[in-house]
Amino acid sequence: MSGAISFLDANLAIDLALLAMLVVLAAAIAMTRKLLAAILLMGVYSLVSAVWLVVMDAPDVAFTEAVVGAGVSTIVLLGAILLTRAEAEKTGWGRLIAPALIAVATGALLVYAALDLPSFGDPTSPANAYVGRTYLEVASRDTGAANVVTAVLASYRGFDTLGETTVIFAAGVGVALALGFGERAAPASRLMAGATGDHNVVLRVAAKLLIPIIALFAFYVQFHGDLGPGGGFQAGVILAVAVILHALVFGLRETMTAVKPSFARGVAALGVLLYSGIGVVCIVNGGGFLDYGHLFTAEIEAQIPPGLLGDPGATHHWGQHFGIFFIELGVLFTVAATMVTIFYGFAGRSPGGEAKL
Amino acid sequence: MNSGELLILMALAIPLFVAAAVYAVGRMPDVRETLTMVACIALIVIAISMAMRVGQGDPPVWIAARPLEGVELAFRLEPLGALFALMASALWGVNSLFSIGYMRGRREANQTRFYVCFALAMFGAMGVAMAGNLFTLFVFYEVLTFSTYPLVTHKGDEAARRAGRIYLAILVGCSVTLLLPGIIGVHVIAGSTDFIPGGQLAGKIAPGLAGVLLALLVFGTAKAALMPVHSWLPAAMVAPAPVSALLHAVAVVKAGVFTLLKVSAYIFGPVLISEMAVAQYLLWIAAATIVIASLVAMRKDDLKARLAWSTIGQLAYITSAALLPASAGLVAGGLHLLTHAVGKITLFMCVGAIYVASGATKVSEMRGLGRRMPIVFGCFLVAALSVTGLPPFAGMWSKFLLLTASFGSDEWITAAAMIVSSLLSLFYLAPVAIRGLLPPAKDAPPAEFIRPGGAPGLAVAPVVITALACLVLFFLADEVTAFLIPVAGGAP
Amino acid sequence: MISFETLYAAPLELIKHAPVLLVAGPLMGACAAALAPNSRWAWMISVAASIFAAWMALCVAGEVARKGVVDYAIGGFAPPLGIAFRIDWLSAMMGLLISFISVLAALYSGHALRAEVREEKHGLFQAGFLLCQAGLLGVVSTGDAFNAFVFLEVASIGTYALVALGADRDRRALPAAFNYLIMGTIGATFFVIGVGFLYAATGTLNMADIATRLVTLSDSRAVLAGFAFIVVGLGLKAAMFPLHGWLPNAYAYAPSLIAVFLSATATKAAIYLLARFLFTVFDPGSGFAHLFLVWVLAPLGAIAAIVCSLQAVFEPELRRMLAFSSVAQVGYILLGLSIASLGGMSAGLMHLTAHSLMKAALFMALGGVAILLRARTLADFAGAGRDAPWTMAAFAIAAASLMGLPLTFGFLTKFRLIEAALSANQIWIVAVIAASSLLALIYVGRMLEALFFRTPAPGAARAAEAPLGVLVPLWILAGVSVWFGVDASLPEGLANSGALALLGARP
Amino acid sequence: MSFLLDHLNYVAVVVLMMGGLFIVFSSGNLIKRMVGLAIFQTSTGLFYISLAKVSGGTAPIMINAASKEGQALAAELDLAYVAAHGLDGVVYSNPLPHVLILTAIVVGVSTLAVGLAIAVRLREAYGTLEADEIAALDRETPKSTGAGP
Repeated sequence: MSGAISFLDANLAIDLALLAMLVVLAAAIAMTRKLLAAILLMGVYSLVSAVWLVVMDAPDVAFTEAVVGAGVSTIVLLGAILLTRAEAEKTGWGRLIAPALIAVATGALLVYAALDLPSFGDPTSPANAYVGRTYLEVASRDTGAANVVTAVLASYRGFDTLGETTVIFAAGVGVALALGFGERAAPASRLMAGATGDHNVVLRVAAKLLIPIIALFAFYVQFHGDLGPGGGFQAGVILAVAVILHALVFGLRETMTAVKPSFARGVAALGVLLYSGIGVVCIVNGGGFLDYGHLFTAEIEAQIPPGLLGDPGATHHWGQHFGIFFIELGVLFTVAATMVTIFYGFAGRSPGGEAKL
Repeated sequence: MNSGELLILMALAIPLFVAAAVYAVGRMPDVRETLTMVACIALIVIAISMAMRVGQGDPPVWIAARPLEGVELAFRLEPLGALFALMASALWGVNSLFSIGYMRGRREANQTRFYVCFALAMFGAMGVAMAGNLFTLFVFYEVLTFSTYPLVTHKGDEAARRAGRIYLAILVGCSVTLLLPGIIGVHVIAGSTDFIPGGQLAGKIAPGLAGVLLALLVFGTAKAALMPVHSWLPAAMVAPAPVSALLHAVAVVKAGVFTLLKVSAYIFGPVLISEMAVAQYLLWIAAATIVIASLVAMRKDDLKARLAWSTIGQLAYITSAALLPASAGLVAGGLHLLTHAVGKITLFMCVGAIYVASGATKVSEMRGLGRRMPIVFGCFLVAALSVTGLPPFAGMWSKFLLLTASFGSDEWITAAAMIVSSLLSLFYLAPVAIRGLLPPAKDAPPAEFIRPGGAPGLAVAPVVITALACLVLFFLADEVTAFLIPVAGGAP
Repeated sequence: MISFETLYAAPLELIKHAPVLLVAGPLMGACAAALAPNSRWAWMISVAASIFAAWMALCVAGEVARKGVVDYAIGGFAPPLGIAFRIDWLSAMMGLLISFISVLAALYSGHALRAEVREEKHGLFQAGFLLCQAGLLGVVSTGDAFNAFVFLEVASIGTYALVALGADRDRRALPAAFNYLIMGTIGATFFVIGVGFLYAATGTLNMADIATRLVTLSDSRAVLAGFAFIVVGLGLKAAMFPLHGWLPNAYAYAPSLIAVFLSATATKAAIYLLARFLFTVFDPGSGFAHLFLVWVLAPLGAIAAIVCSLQAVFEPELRRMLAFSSVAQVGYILLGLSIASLGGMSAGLMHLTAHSLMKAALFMALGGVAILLRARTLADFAGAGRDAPWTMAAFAIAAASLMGLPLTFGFLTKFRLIEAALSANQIWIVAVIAASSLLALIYVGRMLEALFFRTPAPGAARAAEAPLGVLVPLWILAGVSVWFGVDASLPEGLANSGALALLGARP
Repeated sequence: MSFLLDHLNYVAVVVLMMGGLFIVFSSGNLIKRMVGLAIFQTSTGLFYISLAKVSGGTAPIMINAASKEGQALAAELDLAYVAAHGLDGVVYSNPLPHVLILTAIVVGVSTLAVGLAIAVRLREAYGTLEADEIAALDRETPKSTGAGP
């Protein structure tokens, strides 16, 4: 057990400390009746868990949790509570008993079962020894991607990711159906007025500089995905953040003329179409659905210059390379466009907007 | 498709076709009713030819469909079924004739719906009569129930709807909660529900379990109106007279007791029945029903209600016949099925005729009416005597056979109950006619007729026909019994 | 046993990839519908995609008829590394059912949307509908536990919003949709937790693979927890009593198209997945799974069949009545499964089919007339039978099937259920079914009496015959209920092979 | 002692999950319910990630696996070696749960967005986000009249 002990000194301490922080945060959220506080604490919760995820060797997840939890979720939540009562009604103690019982009972079962799991960090546990290990062995050989997570995400379990992209798209559809397409947005919705003074030159200039950089970063994250952490999803969110920032500073109307809601919806749909289209192309070229190995017919494969991705010596998997490239692109489209659509929906419905109509 | 299958198909198709056609030509009453009559005659002809083939020992058989693996929608004629089919179709004819007179005489509303449902009911009745297994029988049993619901609620007022609710609740309720499980039980134990002489279950089941199944089937068949599942029948009295005739004579209750006879003869078989203690208990319940029903009938002043209770009693006769340990009971029951039907339909059509003419419904209002409409009251007397079981009328034979059967199997209680109730029925049926024929009381002259012309001819003619039938059947009883003998087959 | 030769008209290439195209078709259709220029196009796309899916489902069934089990490794990676579809008779049957209902729902949508949803939203509405369809088809086809979760969510996320759209007619749709979302998400998350424990215990996500590795460690606590959470999670999605609280309002206030589609397919897919885990991943013969079947599933099914029928009896609003009866009918299906004999499961699956057909028809008929009179309660519908004879006749047929009257499919499935219970010597189940049939008789009787034997209050809005666009799919549904009521060999064959697949699949 | 430590991580994560679940069930405010739901889902993710941790491991990003050496290495692997040192001497954590949770997070945020969208509509229709008040308003609307406001 010496290995575990030495490990305990270093990481486990940090690990447990972070978890303790999370517990405290959760408790705080449960206690507070101020919705704004709850939302902000929620963002903090995401950030802390992101840090914890890094400690757990899951940079991709950490990255995602950060952009989603601290970014998108918070924005959407804020959009939802604009001009509502900031206080939640007090719930009497009597009302807490049943939920507490449910939670305790469920938790007890979980703990009871969890104590039966192999000890934390055990490399020989079934979870770590079987399929997961195999991925580590074969992923880079099969796909040529250094980031095994990306390889599994986009290739081995690419179908899950298609589903995931579809879910995002579905969410966009859902929000657009429920809230409309932001057609009720005001010229300069109160949403921004709150965030900035209306004609804050410094901010505008800063934004003008910032937005391209953010977009650039998004594309870096996008194309760096198969080498390091990152990928279509994170990139998509960041790109959307650029648009949202634009809206915050220059007003929703202006943004909507630049990025039309209909355009956003179309791109979202196109993303999913691109993804599944790749799958169909693989079928047409004689493979299975999403079987990137058959993305290109042999003759096309032959025409690709060996040095295309630098490192001429390396044996290449063009199919896998481009397959992953294209589907990540599809994810980018859908995620970015959907996030924008969702933002339009909420911002357009924000009472500030209505007031001006 | 051989001729036998064709016959069965026709027997089912004709009522259906009539229902559709009548619905289509509902606008033209004359066409509508001519159609019905023609169909009746056609159906009678078919029933006769089926009966003849049964008599010749080559009964029509048709396996129409196989809804589930090992479950068939099958038809197979045998003496009881042939008799029931013949009786039902014949009485349908008479009753339709009467309906024309009655409905027109009363200017009833929704006459088209009436005729459509009537035809559908016949479809159900024919299916029940020809069913080759319990499954099929159940299917058409339910068709019969639901097609008669609109007839019972014909008036459409709240009272009628309440009656309809009781009607459905009891009939369908029992059939779904008791009869269906019972049938499926038979299917599971015997592997089939086909009616076979000597009994499907014979030798496949312990008497104890068989007793449970028997109870399920007997009480599940609420149409047989064995107490305590009888209360729907008095409730259904709100319906117009032709419907009552249908319920009491042509199809509904007869389908009930018919089911019991079939179950006794072809599912359990006389041998098994005679071994079951439960059959004994049920016999006692039937005896109780006979007596109680007659006593209640005595005290009813509303004529239709009185007849209804008398029906409950008479049905219990047939139920007893089905449960008697002697297979002779089956023959007697079959005969009683016929004779009581003829007698009862006469009585109800008389009531209808009296009502159309004078609007009188209570026995106490009828004194002296007979002087104005002697024929109707005469027929009433005839039918009353036949139902009571006096010569020279058909009812006498069936009662005689029933009594001999119960004596023969030492069922003294049943026998006693039958005798008592016969006496009682003499007191609650015959006097109605006699009082009617007496000179009107000086102090209370009978109310003026609401229909000066008296009952319309179309309402009287059928009464005469069936009354004559009561007489004729007295002389044909031997042929009928002879025809029915095979039913008791497979018995020692 | 069932011959699908005719389907081999399809080009072989298509048949080979039918399993995945079955899902990809509606999915891409959804994108196309979202891009559609106007309502009419969206509708045509929706119909086309549904028909394509149904065609693919037939091809898959044909393949299963030929091979027994169809495996399709997606991305060319064999499981457990890759995700694979594994389609046996049960999956094929569910695929056929869902896609068939989808086609009819799509046909119906043309009219329903025009009446109930704002024009500019039709494209997205159809997209949501197709996404739900794709998700459900994915759930019944996939052989990968986590992939099943993803498809459950694909099917759900969109429908939450679609239910909320009922708010244009009755704002109560909004709380209903929100509640539906909370409960649905908790269910899905429980399912994920359960899958997590199974993964921790076995190290794989492929169901068949999990099954083989579970054989050795069936008594581990982790597996037990996994079992419990999967059951509760799917129970929530399947509206298994007492986890059904979200269903009645969601079905009652959603746009009629959604009520039609969800009531016929969504809970059914969850039940399918539940059965899949109960019988093919876990070992129903072994310890806790068996105990669960006998002491939890059966009693809950029985309680649902009784209690929810009672609720339906005392419910004034017609659509809520139907919703409660749905929960009760789920109880029947679970009872059938809990018998765990070939007969019982086959009966349960048959009843599942029957219930989909009848409920779809019932909601469709109500939608057809209620569109015009904004009717909800029995009183509002009084006399509709006279004003809209054709629509209501179909309603009556489906209602008869719900009551289990002879010559309808519902009667035969009830027959088989009782038969299975008797053969398994479980008399109490017979009693339960009998009792709840009696209740069904009462509440359906109330409906029919109001529709056909009552006259509308003077001055009340009168129903009018539903347009052809509604009558055609409606009568197809009613007709199938009658056809299967006279000759159920097709559904019974499917159900039998489905039950065999469940019982025979374990290593 | 060490047994407890070995599982403390799981226990803590379970506590987090149940915290989320508790918030969902206990709070009458719809926004807070959504927050609770989000916490519940996130924590479920943390549970998966805990499963994937390997003592002394690092993120599953191959050290120049694309290069010749990496390829060769990957080609001539034998499991015993890997069990001891992991791939090319480095111990990696298990990538599979990471992938699953990436998906789960996305699903979570989608749910959040739709849920909040419905909540916004609720606020517009009922003027409140408190479950009790909404229920009360519904009780007022007579059941017979179908259409809402």
